Parts: sequence; C-alpha cells; structure tokens
Amino acid sequence: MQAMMELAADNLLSPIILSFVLGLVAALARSDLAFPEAVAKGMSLYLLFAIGIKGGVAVAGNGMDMQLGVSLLAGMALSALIPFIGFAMLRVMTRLSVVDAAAVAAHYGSISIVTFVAASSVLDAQGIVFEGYMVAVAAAMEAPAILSALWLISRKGGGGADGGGHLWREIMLNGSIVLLVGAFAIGWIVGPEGKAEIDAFITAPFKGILCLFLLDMGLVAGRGLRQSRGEVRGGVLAFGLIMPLIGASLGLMVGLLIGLSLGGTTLLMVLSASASYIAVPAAMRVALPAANPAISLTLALGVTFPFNLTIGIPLYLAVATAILGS
Amino acid sequence: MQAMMELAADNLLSPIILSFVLGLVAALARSDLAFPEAVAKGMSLYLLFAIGIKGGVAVAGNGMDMQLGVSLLAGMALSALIPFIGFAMLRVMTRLSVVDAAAVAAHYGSISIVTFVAASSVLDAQGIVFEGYMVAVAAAMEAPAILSALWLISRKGGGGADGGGHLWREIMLNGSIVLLVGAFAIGWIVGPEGKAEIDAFITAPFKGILCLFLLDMGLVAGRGLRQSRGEVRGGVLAFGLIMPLIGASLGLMVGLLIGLSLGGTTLLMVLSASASYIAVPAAMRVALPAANPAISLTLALGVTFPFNLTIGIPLYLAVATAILGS
Amino acid sequence: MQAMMELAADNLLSPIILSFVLGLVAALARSDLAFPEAVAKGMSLYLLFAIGIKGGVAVAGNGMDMQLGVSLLAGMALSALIPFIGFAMLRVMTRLSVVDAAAVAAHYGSISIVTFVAASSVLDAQGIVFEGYMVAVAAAMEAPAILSALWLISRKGGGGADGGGHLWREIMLNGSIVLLVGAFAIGWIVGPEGKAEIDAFITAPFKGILCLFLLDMGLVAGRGLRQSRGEVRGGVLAFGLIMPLIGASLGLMVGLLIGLSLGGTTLLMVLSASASYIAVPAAMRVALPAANPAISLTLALGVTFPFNLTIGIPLYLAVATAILGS
Amino acid sequence: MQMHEAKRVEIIIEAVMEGRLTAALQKAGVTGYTVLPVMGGAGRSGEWSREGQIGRSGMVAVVCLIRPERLESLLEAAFAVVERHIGVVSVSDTKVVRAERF
Amino acid sequence: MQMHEAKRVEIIIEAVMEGRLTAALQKAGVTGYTVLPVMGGAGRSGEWSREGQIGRSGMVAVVCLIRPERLESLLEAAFAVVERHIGVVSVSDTKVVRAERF
Amino acid sequence: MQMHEAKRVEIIIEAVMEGRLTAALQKAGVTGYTVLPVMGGAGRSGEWSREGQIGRSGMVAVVCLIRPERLESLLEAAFAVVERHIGVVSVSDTKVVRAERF
Ligand SMILES: Nc1ncnc2c1ncn2[C@@H]1O[C@H](COP(=O)(O)O)[C@@H](O)[C@H]1O
Ligand SMILES: Nc1ncnc2c1ncn2[C@@H]1O[C@H](COP(=O)(O)O)[C@@H](O)[C@H]1O
Ligand SMILES: Nc1ncnc2c1ncn2[C@@H]1O[C@H](COP(=O)(O)O)[C@@H](O)[C@H]1O
Ligand code: NA
Ligand code: NA
Ligand code: NA
Repeated sequence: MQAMMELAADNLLSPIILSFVLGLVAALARSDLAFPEAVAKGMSLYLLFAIGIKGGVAVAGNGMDMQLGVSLLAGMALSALIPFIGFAMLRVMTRLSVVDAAAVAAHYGSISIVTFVAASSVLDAQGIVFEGYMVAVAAAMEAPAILSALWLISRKGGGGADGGGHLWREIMLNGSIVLLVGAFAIGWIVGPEGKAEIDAFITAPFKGILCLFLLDMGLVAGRGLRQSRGEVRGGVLAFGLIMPLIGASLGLMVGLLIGLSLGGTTLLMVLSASASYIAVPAAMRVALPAANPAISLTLALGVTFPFNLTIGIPLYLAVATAILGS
Repeated sequence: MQAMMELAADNLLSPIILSFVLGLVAALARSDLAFPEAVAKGMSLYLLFAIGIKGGVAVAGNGMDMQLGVSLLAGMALSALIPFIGFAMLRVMTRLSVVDAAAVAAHYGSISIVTFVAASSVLDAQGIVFEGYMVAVAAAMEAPAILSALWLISRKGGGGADGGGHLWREIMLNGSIVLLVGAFAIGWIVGPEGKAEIDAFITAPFKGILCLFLLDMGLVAGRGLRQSRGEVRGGVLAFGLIMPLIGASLGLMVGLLIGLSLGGTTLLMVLSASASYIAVPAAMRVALPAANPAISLTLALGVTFPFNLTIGIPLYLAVATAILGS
Repeated sequence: MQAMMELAADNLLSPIILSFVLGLVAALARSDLAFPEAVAKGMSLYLLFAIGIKGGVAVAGNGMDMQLGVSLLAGMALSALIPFIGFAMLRVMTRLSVVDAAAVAAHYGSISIVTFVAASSVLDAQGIVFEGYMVAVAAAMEAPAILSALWLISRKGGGGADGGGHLWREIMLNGSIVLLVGAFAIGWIVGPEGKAEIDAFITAPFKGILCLFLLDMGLVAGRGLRQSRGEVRGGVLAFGLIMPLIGASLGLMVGLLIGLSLGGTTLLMVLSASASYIAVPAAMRVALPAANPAISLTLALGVTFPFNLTIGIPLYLAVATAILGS
Repeated sequence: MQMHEAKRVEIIIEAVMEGRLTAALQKAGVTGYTVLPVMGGAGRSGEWSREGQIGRSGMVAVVCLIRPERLESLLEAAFAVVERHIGVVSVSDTKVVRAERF
Repeated sequence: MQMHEAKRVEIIIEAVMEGRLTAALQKAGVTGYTVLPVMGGAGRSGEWSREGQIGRSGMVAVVCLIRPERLESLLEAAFAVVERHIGVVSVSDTKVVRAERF
Repeated sequence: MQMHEAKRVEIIIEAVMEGRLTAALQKAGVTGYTVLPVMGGAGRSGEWSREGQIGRSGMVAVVCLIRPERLESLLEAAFAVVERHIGVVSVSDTKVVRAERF
C-alpha cells in the first residue's frame, strides 16, 4: 500500500504529468499559450512511429509465439465488448440520447495511445518488462468498438448510422493505425541492430517529446472543459470516472486469462480503461453526425485521460502487482 | 582586453551567430528560404520549455534564498524604469510621435528571451555559472515595461491607449510567459532526477535547435530590414545601438547592488539591454493600435538583436568580468 | 557479386527504405496518413542544414585542395549535359511534347538531395569515406540543368519559355540551395570544434529524421502515382528507370576522370542518376508553365527516386567498388 | 475584359467529410474546386479552434466556381453530403474570365 | 433548392484582435462565424508575411454569414473593434439554404 | 453605416507565381491585397493537396478589394501574369466602409 502511494506520488510529480497539468491550468486560466496544429500532429506522428518501432523490435528480439495471436484476439474482443457495457451504463446513469450514448461508448471501447505510451514510460522507469506486441494489441483495439457502436445504433434505431464500405476502409486505414502497425512491422523486420541506427532519435528524446505533447493535450483538454462547462457533469462526469475502472477490471481478467506478464497485464488494463480521441471521433463524425462531438471529446480527453494519467496507471499497476507478484 | 577580443571573435564565429548571419544575408539577398510559421513557433516553444526547466532545476539543486525575491523585484524595477529613459531619448533623438516613441520604449524595457538564451549558451561554453532563477527574472521583466509605456501615453495624451482589465490578463497570461514560468516550476518540482529523464531532449539538442531558430530570426529580421528601409535610420537607428548600452549599464549597477554572481550580472545586463519582439509587440497592437509596428520590430529585431548577439554579449561579459573578477 | 547482393538486401531492409515503403503502401491503399506541410518542410530544412554543416566540417578537417574547384566544375558540366541526353531520349522513346520533354530533362540533370543523403548514410554505415565537399557539388548541380532545358526550348521553339533575369536570381537563391551552401560555409568556418557543440542535434537524430522524412516522401510519391495512373507508363516509365543508369555511368566516368575517392565517385554517380523534385519543379512552373508538372514529378518522385533508393545506390556502389577497389 | 456570369459556392464543412464532398462534387460534373483551411469558428455547436489538435478535426472551406446553369445539380450533390452534418453553404454571384473552363 | 438572401461579411483583422472581434460579434447576436488563416498581404502599412514568425502576429479573415436585417448591428459591433486597428471589412450579397440557422 | 461599392477580386494561382502577381498588382496601383493559404483542390490538371509537400508547391488565393473603376487595370495586370499559368480569377460585387482606403 505504501509502495503504491509512493508510486502514485512519484507519478504525479513526474515531468510528464506536470506538463499536462501546466497545459490544463494555462487553458483554464485562458492563457493564449497554444501549439500550432502542425506541431501537435508532428509530435503525434513521432510518438506513434517510435512506439511502433520499439514494439516491433521487442518482438523481434524475444521471438514470437502463439501468445501474439491470442492477445490480438483478446484485445479485439475487449474493444468490441466494452461499448455494450458503456452504452448500458450511460442509458441508466445519464440522459444522453441513444446516439450520443452509442458515440461515447465507442470512444471507451477503443483506446488512447498516449495513455498507453505514458503507462509504458512508467513501466520502463520501474524496470518492469512487457510484451513488445502490446503495441499491436493497442492497434487492434482501435476499431472493433466502432463496429459495436454502429450495431447498437442500428438495433436501437436511434437515428440512422451512416456506415457503408467506404467508412470501413477509412477506419481500418486510419493514419494512426497504419503508422502504428507499419512502424511495428518495420521494427520487427529491422530488429535490434536496425533500431540501434535510429535509437538516438526514437528512444533518447522520446520522454521529452512526450512531455511537450502532454502539455499540448492539457491545453486542448482545458479548452474543451472551459467551453463545454455544463454539458459534462453529474452522471456523465461520473461515467468518465467509473468506466475506466470497469474497463481496467475487464482488462485485468483477460490479461490473467491469457497469461500476460505483469507489464503486459497492466498495459491491457490501461488500454481497456482508456478512451479514444483520434480514430473514433473522426469515425463518429462520419457515421453518427447527429452525435454531439463535444460530449465524447470532453469526457475522453478532459475527464478519463487525466484520471488515467494521474490515478489510473499507478492504481492498475498496483492491483496487477498485488495479484501477479512483482 | 585581448581575452575580450578573442571571446568576441569566438562568439562571432560560433554556429549560433553564423546561422543568424546566414538568415540575414539570405533575406537581404531576397532568397525564398523561409521557415513555416508552425516550425518557428514549435522551436520557440521548445526553447522556452527547455530554458524554463533548466532554470527551475538549477534552483532546486542550489537551494533557495531571499536572493530570488530581491532579483525578481530588481528585474521588474528595471523593466518599468527603462521605458522612461528610452522614451525621453527617443523624443530628443528622433521625430517619432509620442505613440511611436512609447511603443518603442516598451519594447526596450521588456526583454528578448532568445538573447538571454544565446548569452547563457556563451556562459555555459565558458564554464561560468549563473543563478538558475535568472529565467524567472527574465519572465518577470516581460510585462512591467508595458505598464510604463501605457502610463506615459496616458500622461502625454498622445492618442488614447486602449487598456482595460482584459489587456492585463492577456499580458500576464501571454503564452511565452506562462510557458517559461510553468516550465520553471516543473523544473523546480522535479529537480535534477526528473530532469535526467528528459535531458536527452531538453539539453542535448538545445544548441542545435537554437541555431536553426536564429537562422529563422535572421530571415525575419532581414525581411523586416528590407521592407522598412528608410523608416529605421538616423536617430532611430542610433537609438537601437545606444539604448542597449544604457540598459546594460543599468543592469550592471543593479546586479552589483543586489549581489548577483558574475554570470547572473551578465545576464541581467543582457536582459536590460535586449528588446522584446514577442510579448510586447502583441500587447502594443492591442493597446496602441496607432503605433507603427514596423518601427519597433525592425529596431528590436533588425538592429538591437544582432548588436547584442555579436558585440553586446561579449562586451557585457568582459565589463562584468573586469569589475567582478572571473 | 554476393557482397553486392548482401548489401542490396541490407539496404532494402534498412529502416530508411522500409519507412519509404510504408509511406508508399499507405498512400496507394488510400490511408489518410499524412504529414502536415509545415512538418515536411521543417524536416527538409533540418536535413539540408545538417548535411551542409557536415560537409563543411569535413572540408575544414581534411584541408582544401584544387580538387574542390575541379569537382564543382565537373558537377556543373554533368548537370548541364544530362538534359540534352534526356531530352533526346524522351523525344525518341515517348510522345511527350517538346515542352514536357524539356521539363522532364531538366529534372534529371538536376539532383535529388534526399537521394544524396540516403546514399551518404549507406556509405557511412559501410565505413566508406567521401569528400566532404560533395555537398557543395550537389548544390552546384541543382541549377545548370534548368539553363540547358530553357536553351533547348528556345531552340526548338516549343512554346516560349518565360525566363528573364528575375528567374535566374530566383533559381540561384532558391531556399534549398542557399541553406545547403550556407550551412556548408558555416561548417567550414566553425570546423570540428564548432560542430561538436551541435552534434547532438545534427548527427545523432539524423538517421531517424531521415526515416520520417522518407515516410512522408513515400506518402507523397504514392499519392502522385495513384492520381496520375495512366500518364506515367510505357516509354515514360522506361525513361525513369533507364535514365538514372545513364546518369550514373556519366557520373562514374567523370568521377574517375577527376580522381574522386570511391565514396566521392559513388556520390557523383548518385547525384547524376537522381532527379530533382524541389528546385526544378518550381523553376519549371515559372519558366515553362505549359509543361505538365504531374509528369515530371511522378517520374522523379514515384519512379526514379524509389529505383535509386532501393536498387540504384547499392548498384552504383558495387560498380564503383569493382572499378576502384574498396 | 470580357467577363461571364458564374456562381461562387462556398461550403464550410467538417474536415472528415471533405473527401466525400469533393467526390460528390466531381460526380455532379463540377470541373474544379479549391479547399481552404479553416482555423476555427463558432456556431450552434459551440466554439472550436484548430490549435494543438491532432487527428482530422475541424472544418475546411470548399470554394467552387461554376456556371449558373450547373448550380442546381451542384447544390443537390453537396446537400446529400452536408445535410446531416455540421456545415454552411452559401452561393454568391460572381464573374469569371475564360468561362469555357467552368 | 430554396435559397434565402443573406450577407457575407468578411473582416480581415490583426490576429491579436481576433478574440475581441468574435466576442463583439457574439454579443451582437451573430449565430456563427468562421476564421480563416491569412498568409500575408500588403496595405498602407506595408507588406507582411507569416513565414517564420513567432507570436500572435499577422492577420486573420473572419467570415460571417447573416440575415440582411442583422447586418447593421453586426457592422456596428465589428467597427467598434476594428475602427482604430489595421483591417478591412467587406459585405457581399449571398444566398444560403437553411435560413433558420442564421 | 455608410457603405461604398467595390469589387472583390479573388485570384487562385500557383504559389510560385505569388510574388510576380502581387508585384504586378502593386504596379497597377492596387493599394492592398491579402493572401490566403490553399490546402488543396482539383481542376483540369488533376487533384492536388499540400499535405506532406516540400518546396513552394501548391496554390494560394489572393484577395483584392478595389474601387470599381480600377477593376479593368487590375484585371489586365493580373492576366498578364496568370494567363499562361494554372489559375482562376473571379470578380464579385461587394461593399466596403472607408472607401478612401481603396
Ligand atoms: N453564420 C455563420 N457564418 C459563418 N460561418 C458559420 C456560421 N455558422 C456556422 N459557421 C461555421 O460552421 C461551423 C459549424 O456550425 P454549427 O453547425 O452551427 O455549429 C462553425 O464552427 C463555423 O465555422
Ligand atoms: N484593398 C485590399 N484588399 C484586400 N486586402 C487588403 C486591402 N487593403 C488591406 N488589406 C489587408 O489588410 C492588411 C492591413 O492593411 P492596411 O491597414 O492598409 O495596412 C493588409 O496587410 C492586407 O492583408
Ligand atoms: N471551378 C473552380 N472552382 C474553384 N477552384 C478551381 C476551379 N477550377 C480550378 N480551380 C483551382 O485552380 C487549380 C488549378 O486549376 P486547373 O488549371 O483547372 O487545373 C485547381 O487545383 C483548383 O485549386
Ligand atoms: Na478502452
Ligand atoms: Na530590456
Ligand atoms: Na541528376
């Protein structure tokens, strides 16, 4: 317990979290501090590329086993399942319309890659190893939740979803999924020697760039919170805090079931607990235009993301450690 | 004297200065070499973040004393005072209108953070230590000069200043001030171990990014000089060369008075000698729309900035060394 | 032969090539993966700056001889000559109009700096040294081809070229030429000690940034190929594969003639074999507006660039090694 | 200079819908269009800004110059896409040279 | 398609004034506006370009579609902000669909 | 508010020609213009996008507000530049305040 407290405190006072807090505070105080769109996108391309390569190299190094296939399927199942739980909870806990509830639920079934990156930074700092292919699991979990949400809508008839084949290609070929999977493949092919050539770029500055990126996310989250005061409160707010705990519990069970390591289980919890704010928002705008994007985004980025960053990650790690031993 | 000459020559032939010169020459020769706005802003965000963290960490490492408070106050006093001197000189030396003179004076009371960064690079290269909180002093000196200029205008009645509470919040929460102060606080909290995690990002590439940034500043300065040929000459031009010397002298006196180290005194001279081209120009556009922005900007960026970069910094260091011993 | 095969395989599976392939595949599959324009430009500014500095420092280190002047002249002669060969081939092999053929020929006379950078990475990885001033030769080869193309047009009367003094200044002061030559001069002046100050920026992350840049080039090339399917095929396509071999042969002869090292000869082959897609496209739009830009760009970026990257570079190196010994 | 009557249609629409809109425009026989970036804005669904955003967020402005007689079919094609989405369509009278291009 | 008369107001103004202008527009009852980035330009105060700039420099273009009857109050609100600042205001006739939005 | 008749000329032209066009406009006595970035588009010469591009590729939109009586000389100056280049010119009626500026 004490160790967990220390870990939480350490985590809270890490440059990564403090950078996010700085951004959040600056935006709430209405500072004009802002990152150009191109710089934010550039940082996210860098992070996806670097994390993909690292994952692929880890797989290349440790050899490959059936576990990868099982983990991918397990991740996809989690991503497809969580929206149903989320949707049911939202219908009970909040007054959101069917469309809005389905859109929010899709975000929570999918994953937030920055939360994943922050968690793997914490694991690295603690010297806890994890399966390199968790990056591929993250990529595999991006899309199934969208399918579930669209199916929910079509069943409930809550205002026709605009699906179609086009949409599916778009989701599967979403830039962030392609970059993550592609970089993973590159890492796998080039292996440790290939990575050594570009290590000074993809490893050394990684954490620093993550800080700046989280500073920007803090700014965007703060701006979102400021503008949608009122829409996210009461039941909706509570959902943003409870849903990650439910997701993490499911992730824990599945991780134990398929026999992931301590690090891998923690990351699966983090993935299940996190909510998307890149791939799913775009897909929802296309498929469910009637859903209010501000609700999902504020909840995912303004509530669940900071919750996971500050409390969630150390909590999930502590629970996993208590069960799996360290 | 010889040592100073050598230092000046060293400085002139450093990659930093040469990058600025390259930009200046390219722009004057009408090359289409240009940095996208987003890249320039990205680099300035990086530099502010890195310099802020470093300053905070230095304070965390060396412990804190009353000196910080005294230095902040001294810096603010300098920033508030210098515009009065500048204004008086401009009214005597030039034909600028009251509004234009006040706007220019505000720029010289405030500070140029890149000049500060360049000077601290020179100190680092010479192995001269300085108080880490000088970064906070720099941030504190950004705004008071604006207040002085607005007060001058309201007294002289030279064309109503458009102040108001809004403006004050904007100035104090200007992105560059918030980032600098926030990063300083982060550095202070995380201390040397926290910085170690992100050192490969905020320390290793720092000087190289500074080179590219100065290349861009050279391009912008050169374009400004080319477009406003004619407006900045005679008395106005002379002001841009004399005012930094006066500012530096005041900075020297105050530095000695409050007992700063050799490095700290040099930096206070540099801050006092430098002229703003981020925070103040924006504030002046809002508050004194009648002032011609081209005059201030060309003077600050095209005359005083290169003067400080090439001659000023080694000169101020030499003078401070002569007085304080090395 | 076997060594060459191994080198080619090594090269094909390097992170650099795989990144390009990822981009190409993503674009052909119609993924929405994309780099913001500002990020792409920022990376190209970085690469030009870094490669320029390195070249200048190499010259500063190794001393200077007549060889530089001779190599510059030889490079300019190659650049001026190749368009005539290219033009003749295009008129025979394809149905392109005079204007289009001249525009394409100009691209092949000029050079692709990224191909040069990729080749020098391969040489570095193999421990093969090359003359630092090859960077200056690259810069010198950018423009003469344009002159040749305009002269061809004026002779053939194929639709008035829009030249004029303005155009010449623009071409010579093109941002990429100025940055490359300027950085080369800076490297020469500051020498190895100056470079040491900024090495963590210009050397360490170089290869990683090159990967991301090639990923972007793959995306742009793939988009170009996708959009201009049909225009680049048959004779035009064949030209894009044969012309680099002819260029490389000429580069080999000239390299042997003027006594370049193995590395230098290989680079001169690469320069001669590569086709421009920065300086020349812009100049052609101004001077030959009637030429279809899609043809040149797709050919240079979608055909010849990947050919050189994958097959060309190891082939040219193998041939040069066979002749010059390793 | 000889000018010809034309219509300038300006469609402000979510960036994610850009591809669908331009495909619809081309299907409707539009010979060209231009896409301008949008930094931010406000409407019934609140204020937004592109600053610091990742992903294909925000809106774009698609400008289309067409002959007056083609307006109706363009609007129908555009509306099929825009209808259920956040967006604004405006049509102004304008004049162009080289009418054969439109 | 049924179109309704409207006005397209285009205000080119210094970026530092954007927040003040949009606040004034909203106070004047405007239901929406769109902000376009501006790369550069020239006027009585000379030429400028956004390239390489840091800080909130340069100008932006604010486009506002409104019903004709609201034009006067919008212009008054906008002018209170623009008046002493560098900037240009133009008003064109246009047509919009879904007039209830404006 | 007192408004004055003016023309809004919008020229979409290749970025490499921007300098030549604005120089020609200034020679023709135009007192100001504004350059907007363009993200992409399509026309007879195909589709293009600025994403990931390096070099001065793509197009820009130059907007110019002028008094009606100056239109002809502006168009002539602009056409001398645009003529042989990819590009589109449109002219709309508009109204401006502070007519003395144009
Ligand atoms: N009256 C208007 N004038 C100009 N742009 C508008 C207007 N109304 C909406 N917009 C733009 O369309 C976006 C979505 O509008 P809405 O659907 O009303 O939220 C806004 O963010 C603006 O960019
Ligand atoms: N006639 C005009 N047409 C279009 N934009 C203009 C015009 N005049 C001024 N501008 C824009 O407004 C800015 C400031 O103009 P000025 O106040 O005349 O210096 C210029 O830099 C242009 O971006
Ligand atoms: N009808 C049009 N409406 C708006 N923009 C156009 C139109 N036609 C062409 N353009 C723009 O002008 C560029 C070149 O057109 P083009 O010369 O027809 O290939 C296109 O890429 C568009 O950006
Ligand atoms: Na999840
Ligand atoms: Na100062
Ligand atoms: Na060549």
